[in-house]
Amino acid sequence: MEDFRQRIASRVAKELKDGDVVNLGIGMPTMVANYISEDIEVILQSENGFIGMGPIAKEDEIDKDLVNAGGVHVTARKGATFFDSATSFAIIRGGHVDITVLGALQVDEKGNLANWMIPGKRVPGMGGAMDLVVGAKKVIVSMEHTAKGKAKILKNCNLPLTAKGQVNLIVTEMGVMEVTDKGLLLKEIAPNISVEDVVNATEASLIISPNLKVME
Amino acid sequence: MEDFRQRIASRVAKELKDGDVVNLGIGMPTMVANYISEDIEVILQSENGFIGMGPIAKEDEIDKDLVNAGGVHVTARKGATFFDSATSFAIIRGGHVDITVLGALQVDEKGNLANWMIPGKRVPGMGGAMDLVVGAKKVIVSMEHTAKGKAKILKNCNLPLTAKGQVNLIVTEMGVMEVTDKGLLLKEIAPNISVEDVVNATEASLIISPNLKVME
Amino acid sequence: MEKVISMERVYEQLKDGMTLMIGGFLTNGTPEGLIDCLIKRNVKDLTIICNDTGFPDRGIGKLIVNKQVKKVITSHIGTNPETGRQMNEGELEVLLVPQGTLVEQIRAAGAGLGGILTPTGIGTIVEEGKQKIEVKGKTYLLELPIKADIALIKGSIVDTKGNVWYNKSTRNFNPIMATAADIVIVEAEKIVEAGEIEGSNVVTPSVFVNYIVGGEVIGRF
Amino acid sequence: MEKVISMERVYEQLKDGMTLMIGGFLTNGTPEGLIDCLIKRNVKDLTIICNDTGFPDRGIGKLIVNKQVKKVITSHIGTNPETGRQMNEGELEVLLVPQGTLVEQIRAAGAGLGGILTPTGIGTIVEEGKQKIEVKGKTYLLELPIKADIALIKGSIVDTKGNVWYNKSTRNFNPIMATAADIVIVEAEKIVEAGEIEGSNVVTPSVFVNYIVGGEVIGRF
Repeated sequence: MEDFRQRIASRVAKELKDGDVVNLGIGMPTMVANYISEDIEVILQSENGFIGMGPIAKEDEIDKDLVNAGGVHVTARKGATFFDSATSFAIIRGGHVDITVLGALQVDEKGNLANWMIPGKRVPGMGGAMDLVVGAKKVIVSMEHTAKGKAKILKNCNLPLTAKGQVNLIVTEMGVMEVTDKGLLLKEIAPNISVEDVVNATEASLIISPNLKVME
Repeated sequence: MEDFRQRIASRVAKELKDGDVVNLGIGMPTMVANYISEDIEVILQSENGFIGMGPIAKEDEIDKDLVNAGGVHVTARKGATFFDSATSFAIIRGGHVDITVLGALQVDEKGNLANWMIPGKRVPGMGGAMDLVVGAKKVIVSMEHTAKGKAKILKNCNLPLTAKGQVNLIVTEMGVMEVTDKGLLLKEIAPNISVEDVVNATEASLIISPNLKVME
Repeated sequence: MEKVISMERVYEQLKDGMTLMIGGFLTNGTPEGLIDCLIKRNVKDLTIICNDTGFPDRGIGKLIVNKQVKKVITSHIGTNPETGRQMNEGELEVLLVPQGTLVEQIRAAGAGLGGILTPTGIGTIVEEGKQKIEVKGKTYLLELPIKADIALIKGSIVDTKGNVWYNKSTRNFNPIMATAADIVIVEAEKIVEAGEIEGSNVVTPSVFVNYIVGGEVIGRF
Repeated sequence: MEKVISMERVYEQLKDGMTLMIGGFLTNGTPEGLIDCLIKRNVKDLTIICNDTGFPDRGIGKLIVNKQVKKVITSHIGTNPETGRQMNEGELEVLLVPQGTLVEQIRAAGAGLGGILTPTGIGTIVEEGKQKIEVKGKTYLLELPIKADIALIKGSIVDTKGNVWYNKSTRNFNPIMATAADIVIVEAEKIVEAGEIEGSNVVTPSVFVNYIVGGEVIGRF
């Protein structure tokens, strides 16, 4: 399980380029920060109101006035800046965030995303997710391929949507799928599993890339 | 002439209360600042982006980074603050300015104001006037009663409007008129002139207040 | 025009049924002293506008647990299970709003705008009952202003005129809420003389602030 | 990701027919060095978005006098008679916009909004051709976003990452314009190392800024 998460996070990190402004969602997406190449500088945006987020604060680094969007005490890199929530979402919705990485309850082959509520069960709210998904230039869903054996990558999401047609890339422990006009394109596959394994774990139709690579 | 302007400015100043946030337009309205009672604190807002404006800077007080909305070097009072134009107009349009004082080309008995262009002749632009007039809680027009003998207080403005029905009070060298549902109410009259003088210099109908006072 | 007041003076202004905005993000930048005042006063049937409902024992969560809230307009309730429980059992009305939309709605009220058009929420249940407007071939939701009777704000440094400076991530919703309420009360961590905060560094200009509590005053209540 | 560039690099990016936003208010906070670069490059048919057209010999006025401008979107032209003359003689298109509307339109573009509803201009010629929307019994104009190819900004202190601090009234339109263009170039009065401006005092965060000129660089062109 932990190994799955590391594989996903390290693969997502490869999508980031020097100078990118990136928002990492709570949970697994946060782990992506641990795998960013030291050769590039990525600017982490936290939607509660700052850019230039550093690693989680150690006990002696805790600043009571500095938390990330998950309420966790973090550090700030040199040149970090703070702003109000209106500016934070101007950055997000205005297209100034290059990549947002989020988890999902469901994604479908049209790039629809559901990650904010299960009616009658769990309704945490959308927080900043709806704005992030609409506003970021590239939306990456990072999640485990299935939930308790049930497919999460569907023909059509049946949970309430977070946004329609905004997802660009799905990274799971089984592979990397791009949302295209024609459907989901399986571009990379994890080592030691077969295309059939991925297809069986996916409700959506998958187009298998002629250049299918092994996921690193 | 100068005496007219002083009388108008000093009368307008009496409308200001302790704690009021006030925007004074370019020209004669600016003179109002010279007549504010020392017993009260009035906060002057300058729409180019600050509150707490002080008097015009003397030669040795000039700060190249500090001008008012007329581009004139001014001073700042203790506790003055600076902000961008979006915040400045959030303050203005959002109803956070208590009083705005402006000049006019024409005003009419419905409280319509024209002060930003004479088609084919002079088109300076509206600057911040349209927002100020719509947003301020109280709009005071301060101007000479007539222009070269022609009435400026009309039944209906015929120049392009700055705003419709937003003027609350008109102060001229001849008197003080309040815009009411029933029309213009002449509340005060300058010393040594008659009601007839005011009526003759005004195209709009005037309701003469039963409590007509002498303008101080 | 003395703006620095005691908690007793705040206490007197609170009434049942009021609409309050309360700043903070998962309690970071939340005015806990003012929330304690609300709890002590035990005002009921409040409508609260806030980013999130905090935790059961911290921030706005305390008001929920104490059953003082009738309705909450917020973007996230996941950190406070009591909010979800009261919602599911019909004790509390919860209106969930995307965070970026919520802050723009508050800003619109403060800035005298009639609303804003946002692409956020299109194609989701957020669009239900709202006017859609097309601009240059793209569809937007018309979102309306949200204002409050009182905004309760937390400031790191506040001068006696009411100018506010916020440290780091405590800023969040505070400066925007400070523009959109009839009465704005700031809980100051530190109160300084007017002019001690450099004018170009002030975030919330004094014109938005009616009252200041805190500094030495905190704890005297 | 070196953002500090020479004026030569700015020079190369300028093209005829571009839409530019230029900061400043009656030349206070206007990037004069960048305007001189535009004049030296002599790019033509520009559309300029700005608060005002400055003076004939200062600020944006120099571009007008030099006949480089095809259209100007602005709130005030009264301080530059040449703008009025060119407008009256049909040489220059002038779109006059209320100042508060103009800055909100720019902000809307930068913030990804499809537009904003303002009461300003209702009942005047400003409303001509615009959609009116009624909200809670009050009528508003729908004003659409305005964006640019390049924004030219003036900053008092800029760090090497592109964080900007503005001194006093030089701020005006600069921070808003910095959000609403494909390329944002800041003319810095002083360039400092990243981290030298306290993070809570930065007005324009580095993410909005593509290039920085000035500091020592000024005058080397």
